[in-house]
Amino acid sequence: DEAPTGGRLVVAADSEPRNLNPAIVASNSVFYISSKVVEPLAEASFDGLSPRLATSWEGSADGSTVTFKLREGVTWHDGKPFTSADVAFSAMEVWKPLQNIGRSVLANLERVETPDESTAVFHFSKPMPIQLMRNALPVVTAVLPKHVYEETEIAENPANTHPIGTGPFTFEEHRPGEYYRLAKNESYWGEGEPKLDEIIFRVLPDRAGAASALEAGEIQLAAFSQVPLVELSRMESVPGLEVVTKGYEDLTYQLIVEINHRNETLADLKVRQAIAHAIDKAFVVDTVFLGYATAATGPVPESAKEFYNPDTPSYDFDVDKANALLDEAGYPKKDDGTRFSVRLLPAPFFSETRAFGQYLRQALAAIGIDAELVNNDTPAHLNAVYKEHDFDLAIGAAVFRGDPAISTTNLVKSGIPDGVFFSNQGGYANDKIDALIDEALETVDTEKRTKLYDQFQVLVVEDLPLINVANWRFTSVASTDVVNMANNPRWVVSNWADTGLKQ
Amino acid sequence: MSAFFGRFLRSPEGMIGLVLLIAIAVMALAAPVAFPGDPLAIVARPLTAPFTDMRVPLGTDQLGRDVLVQLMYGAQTSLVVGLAAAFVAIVFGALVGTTAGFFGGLVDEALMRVVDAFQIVPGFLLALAFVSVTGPSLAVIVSAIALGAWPGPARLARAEVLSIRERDYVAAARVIGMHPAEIAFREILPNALPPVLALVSVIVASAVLIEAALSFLGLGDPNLVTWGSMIAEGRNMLRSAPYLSIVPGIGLVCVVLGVYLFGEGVVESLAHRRRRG
Amino acid sequence: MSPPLVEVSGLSVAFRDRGQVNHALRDVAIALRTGEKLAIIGESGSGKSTFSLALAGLLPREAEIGGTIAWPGLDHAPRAGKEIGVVFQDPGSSLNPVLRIGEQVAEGARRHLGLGRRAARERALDLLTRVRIPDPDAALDAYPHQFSGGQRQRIAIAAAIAARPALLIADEATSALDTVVQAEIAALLDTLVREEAMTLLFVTHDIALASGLADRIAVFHQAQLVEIGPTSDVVHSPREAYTRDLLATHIDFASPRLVGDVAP
Amino acid sequence: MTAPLLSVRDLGKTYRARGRQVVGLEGVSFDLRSGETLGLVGPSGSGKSTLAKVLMRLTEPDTGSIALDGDDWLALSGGALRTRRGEMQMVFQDPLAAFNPRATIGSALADPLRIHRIVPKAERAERVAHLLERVGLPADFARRRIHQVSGGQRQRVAIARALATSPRLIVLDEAVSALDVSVRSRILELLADLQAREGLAYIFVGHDLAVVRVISHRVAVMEKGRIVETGPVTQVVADPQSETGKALVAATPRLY
Amino acid sequence: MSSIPVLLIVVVGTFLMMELASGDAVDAYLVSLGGGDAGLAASLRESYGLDQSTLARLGLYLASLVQLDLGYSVAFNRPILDIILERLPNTLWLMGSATALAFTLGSALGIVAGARPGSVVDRMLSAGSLALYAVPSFWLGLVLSLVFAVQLRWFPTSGIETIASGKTGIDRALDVAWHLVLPVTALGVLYLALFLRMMRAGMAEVWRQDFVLAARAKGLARHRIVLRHVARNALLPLVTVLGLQSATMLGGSVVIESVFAIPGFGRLAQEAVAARDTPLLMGIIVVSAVLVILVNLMVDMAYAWLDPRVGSAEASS
Ligand SMILES: Nc1ncnc2c1ncn2[C@@H]1O[C@H](COP(=O)(O)OP(=O)(O)OP(=O)(O)O)[C@@H](O)[C@H]1O
Ligand SMILES: Nc1ncnc2c1ncn2[C@@H]1O[C@H](COP(=O)(O)OP(=O)(O)OP(=O)(O)O)[C@@H](O)[C@H]1O
Ligand SMILES: [Mg+2]
Ligand SMILES: [Mg+2]
Ligand code: NI
Repeated sequence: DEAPTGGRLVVAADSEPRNLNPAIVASNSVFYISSKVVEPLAEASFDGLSPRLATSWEGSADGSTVTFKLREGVTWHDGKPFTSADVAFSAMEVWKPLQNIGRSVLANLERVETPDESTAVFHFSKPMPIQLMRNALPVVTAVLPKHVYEETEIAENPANTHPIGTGPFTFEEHRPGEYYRLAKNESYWGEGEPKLDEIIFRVLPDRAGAASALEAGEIQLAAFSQVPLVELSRMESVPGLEVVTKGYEDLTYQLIVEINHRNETLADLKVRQAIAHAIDKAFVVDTVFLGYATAATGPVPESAKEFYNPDTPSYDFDVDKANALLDEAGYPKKDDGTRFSVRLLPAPFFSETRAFGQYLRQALAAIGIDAELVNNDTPAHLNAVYKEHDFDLAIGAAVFRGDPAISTTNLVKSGIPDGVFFSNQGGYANDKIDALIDEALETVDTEKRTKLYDQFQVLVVEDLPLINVANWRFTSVASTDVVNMANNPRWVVSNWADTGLKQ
Repeated sequence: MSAFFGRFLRSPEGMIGLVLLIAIAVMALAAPVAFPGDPLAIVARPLTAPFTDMRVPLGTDQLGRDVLVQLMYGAQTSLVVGLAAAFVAIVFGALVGTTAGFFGGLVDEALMRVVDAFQIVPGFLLALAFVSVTGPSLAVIVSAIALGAWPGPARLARAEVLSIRERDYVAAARVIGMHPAEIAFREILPNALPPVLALVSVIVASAVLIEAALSFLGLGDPNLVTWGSMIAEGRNMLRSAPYLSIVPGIGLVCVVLGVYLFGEGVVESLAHRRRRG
Repeated sequence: MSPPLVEVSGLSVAFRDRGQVNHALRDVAIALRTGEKLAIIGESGSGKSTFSLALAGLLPREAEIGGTIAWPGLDHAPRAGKEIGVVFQDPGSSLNPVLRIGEQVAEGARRHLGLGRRAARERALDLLTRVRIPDPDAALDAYPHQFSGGQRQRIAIAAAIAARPALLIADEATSALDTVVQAEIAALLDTLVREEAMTLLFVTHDIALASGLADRIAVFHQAQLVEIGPTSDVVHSPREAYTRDLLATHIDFASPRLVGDVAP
Repeated sequence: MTAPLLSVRDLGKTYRARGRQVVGLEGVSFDLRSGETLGLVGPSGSGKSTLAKVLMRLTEPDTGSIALDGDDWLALSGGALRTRRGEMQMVFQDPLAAFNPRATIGSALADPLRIHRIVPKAERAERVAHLLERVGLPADFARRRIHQVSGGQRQRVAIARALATSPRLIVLDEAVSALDVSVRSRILELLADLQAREGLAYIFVGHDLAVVRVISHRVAVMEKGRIVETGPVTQVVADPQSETGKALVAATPRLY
Repeated sequence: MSSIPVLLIVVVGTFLMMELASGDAVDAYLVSLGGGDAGLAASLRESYGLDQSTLARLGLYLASLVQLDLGYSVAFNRPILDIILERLPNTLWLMGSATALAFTLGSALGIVAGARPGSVVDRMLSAGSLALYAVPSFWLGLVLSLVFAVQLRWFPTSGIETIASGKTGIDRALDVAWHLVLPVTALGVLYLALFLRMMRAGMAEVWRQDFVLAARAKGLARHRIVLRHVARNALLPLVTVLGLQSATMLGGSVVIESVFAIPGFGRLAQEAVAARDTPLLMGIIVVSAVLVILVNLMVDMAYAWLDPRVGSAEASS
């Protein structure tokens, strides 16, 4: 639809990343703000990818190169023209060496050739599956202006906190603790875009604050479930506000139970199976997520249609079976009704992970496992789980980033050095799974590659290196005045060029 | 002694405080009897409003946990934390204060600088940082609160010791050749402590509030029910389910009020005795 | 003969403390003649202060008062400060520590004589000079702690007589001072009373001090007035056994010594 | 002539408070014989209490020497001092303040007996009763606390405590100043009586020269930390030599 | 000046406490990146000097502190002094207004209550103040915001001023004031009650003193006795407490800032702890300690001005 032009959109932001450079920090909280300023080569759409700075991409049959055709007539916010040199620079100097995700996805990137100003050819030392490349585009490829970053200490460049891009909005100011202000880019390449004059990201770190501010009309949008789920049904009925669940299709979060396999008890598959049987996923979906989630069947969420394999073993909610499994495994109930104790560390990132921690403690109690909750703040949690391995069970939130190779496989793969967050730090090692993962990483043929991941899913669910409990997506609460909301699967972290505001 | 009780029983503040405290203590003690099992158990439909389902008279929270049960167990946490923190703060503070007062000189100087240091750093900030870095558990929270509360008793104990040291009866003890240690423990300490003990109520009350504030900021012990964390969780649903934060809030007010009133009654009844000689 | 300034009859004062009644005064009758100096003596707790406070109308609210206090010498009921000035025992605490001397001396005058700022200051200066405070000009802006005990008592006296009261009550005004200073203050009171034609009620436990100052002496014992009469009568031919006891236990330079002239 | 019991030479003491210096004592010297009473008079702040405290080793002098029975009293310290403290005792002005409010009179009187091992534990109660009897109090006072008895009785208890160690010298700092006249004369009689029977020496501090005259053999007049005049008390009263002495004599009220 | 050793104790103590923490600034930073590999962590640690020993880092910190350099924040990627100076005014406004409100209103009501001890007014004020004294400030903040901001919409729900309003001068001042009403009330009420109770108790104490009897004996008007003699003296302990409470109040503002999303000092402290930004937290604690010292200095001056006995050369005999 065509949106009206003009207006200031005020949205809630719950964090203030210290580095707003999406080429270095590929995370949703950074994208949320900087995706309007710095554009990637392509963005996700409901039917595949929609071109942004690249107009097309083509992989060679052997997977050794990927060729990008770039958009012409694009200028940076400082007026300089955008060329293939910028892409080459971004890829070689930023994405590959510096970016948290690019470091692994583009590990085999050797060089980028720029035969002309609008062509960039990526050369890989090992075959690069085009499927992976495509899936990585929205996340990995925010392009930086070479002339700004060249010959500087990239990580310390002032443009990291005051980004300069080609996007529909220019970055104007950041008042720490208060707001970010973006203004319309008058010379944006998109015709008739952007619609809005201004976007203000108002810092509201507390979830309760966003709901009040929405109701008081102080802001028009709260994304990323900043309005607590329990408030949604009421917000729905507030005139002028609506609850929007669309626009997060490619931003699925996975609720997982991470398991420390160094613990002999938990290393026993029967015990893990018992735990899986003890969890009432339907209850979790209904109560912890109030229905805004789906029960997980395996390491790949249902929403990832390209990869999802529904035919995995299932662990129905069955307390008797769980108890039987534990008896079988040789952990009979003691006089006090417990079998053994574990330390349970829920990640502090989301209220849902904590709430699930409370639930899991109880679910485990029902089968005689005495779980002691340990609440840490974020650094302490990460340190305990991923560095010190000082946990038995942990509750984590993993992001599915469009392709299992991007981050999902890290959760089960062996040989990852200590201290890498959101990776397998439970000491799990399974040669079969490792081999599958390695093979898929270099399988260029899309169909074959997808098959490999089908197998991967079955193996993971069978052996339970971790337990996938639920997949959830965020919700937005917005003023009904916001036009063209949620029109792509990564809407909140897209460029909002066509978003408008009814006056 | 009995005169003291007589006066206390006639002091309206003291009696209201006592009744409040007894009510809350009964609540806390009855919790495990009335509701054995896990207070955080999920027992009913989430967000049942109060007085709608008589099995959960005060309703349930977003996970379907009984608010009444949480309220009762939360009273335990509040009282335990309040009393324990006050105990630690007063014992430690009195120890440091009397040491400084007795020894004087360099020891006094050094200890008082430490007391100063703790007094100029906002206690809550200190507690917040301490709990964050060491991880919230009951012991940590109690120590964190005590960490901010001990300088008060320390200062008072020192001042009392210094003032009593100058009293004639201490001079009289020296004159009869009493050993300094005996002077310290028999003549000075027993007379220096009562004013310090009068701080108990203030410290208990503020410890209860600090614990609640820490829990409110997400720094409570997750294995325990605390009123602060109930309020914090309820805060997210302030409009849909205001009772979730209002009920524990009232609990807090009652405990703190009870402690203050009780303390006031005691102090007043004691003060009378001192005035009348 | 002029009518008495004040006529107290049947005065009883009791304090009730949770059921227990404590009689501070029982049925006291005293008439004060205009211009006379009456001393009240008695031991601690005999009711001397209670009597003074009753006269000045300063008894606490919880005091139960019986009897009458009539003021035939005045055409209206007296007010504390205006017709009655009071000096208290402890010079250390009867002055407000945080207010300047000038203000404290003048405030009674400002209220009762309707003086303005300047006039009140003049009056204070005059008063301080009369009670012989050294450098009275500087003293106006000084604070109580900057003076010795004797000087503070002089200042308190200045403040008490600021509104030219008809009656000055000095409740143990000299007891907290050493003998030398005590003698000076007693002399000062004597002079002032004579100059201003005031009536003086002088409360003390020292019968010798009373005898040197007063025209008449009243003896209080256990809340009762046991004897009242001209000084020489009370001192030389006491009627009551209690008064005789008082005189017998009194010590002065004429008292027999308890030890020999030299140590054994 | 027997050697003096107490010999004080050239005592000096300066207080330093908040940067200011206040003279407490300056060049104070005197002798005191057994069984003798030295009266100490002077205006407020003249150093009487300071002298008393220095003698009792409650505060240390800056200069000078004190000899008790010929021994260097200031050289004693620690246990040695505590042991010999029994020989010199003190009675304070305010008896209420001079007793631990928590202790019973009995235990306060038993303390010196215990500390100086004067009688075996079993006989202590009896000895306490005897002490009370010597100051004219009934034995059952031992059970009371100090605030439960009257002012004059309190001072008697204080004297009893001072007597417990059978001292040779008692320093009385304004010991009768706060008492009612009738009570005061009885306490003075008690003191004189004890002296006559047991040969005690007193240093009697007071601001009322008339009272000092009654109980003392000799008197020292103090002013600004110095002794400005000493002599037999009758002589000083009759014919004071110093300005302070004259002022004191003149200011002492007489019965007219 | 004894504040230097005190500050040293504060600095070293805080530093050592932060050493107890699990995880460091780089860990915290990596989370904000959404993860990263071990090599990245190591290189970041090296560049921030976090690979050195505790003692070495403490030494370096103290050395820079002596040059009034508070260091560089890993979490914010900015000089710490800048960050602090940016946040400090908000907290000062919050605390300052709350203190001013609590002190003036509290002592005024305390005078009203203490003017006639035991009267109906006194009993009502005492009971009311006690109730307020028992209310947790964060809870009060929630209730106030629910009623007055969300329901009635009289005041904004959060923030220190209308965002990006472009207001300047008096308009901006009014805007800030309007935003501060609820947080200041929430923070100040407790202290208001405290000051009220102290004032009342102090007056009850002063009423018993001789000089009040002397003032009554002078026949002064009641209001003069109450204000000039009784209240004036009862004010003194309040002033002392004002200094002592400044630290407590600074701590209390942490929670209030969290309730009302005010970007102040307290919130910064929370962020610093969460980010394991030791130098930043130290900066905050040092600055708040200095602040408290300054407040106490001012309070001492005020006290000396109110109480002539303090610091005067001539003392009583
Ligand atoms: N406000 C009061 N409440 C209760 N009892 C009181 C009060 N004021 C005085 N009394 C009692 O009244 C009696 C007489 O006291 P008052 O002060 O008149 O004695 P006094 O002769 O002045 O004694 P002193 O020489 O000690 O000043 C005493 O028993 C005293 O305890
Ligand atoms: N602890 C102290 N610190 C500082 N100065 C002191 C101290 N004790 C006494 N002084 C000062 O030493 C001087 C002598 O005091 P002292 O108490 O010995 O006098 P006094 O003769 O006993 O007086 P009074 O008759 O009032 O009891 C006074 O000026 C007093 O202010
Ligand atoms: Mg009296
Ligand atoms: Mg003295
Ligand atoms: Ni009693």
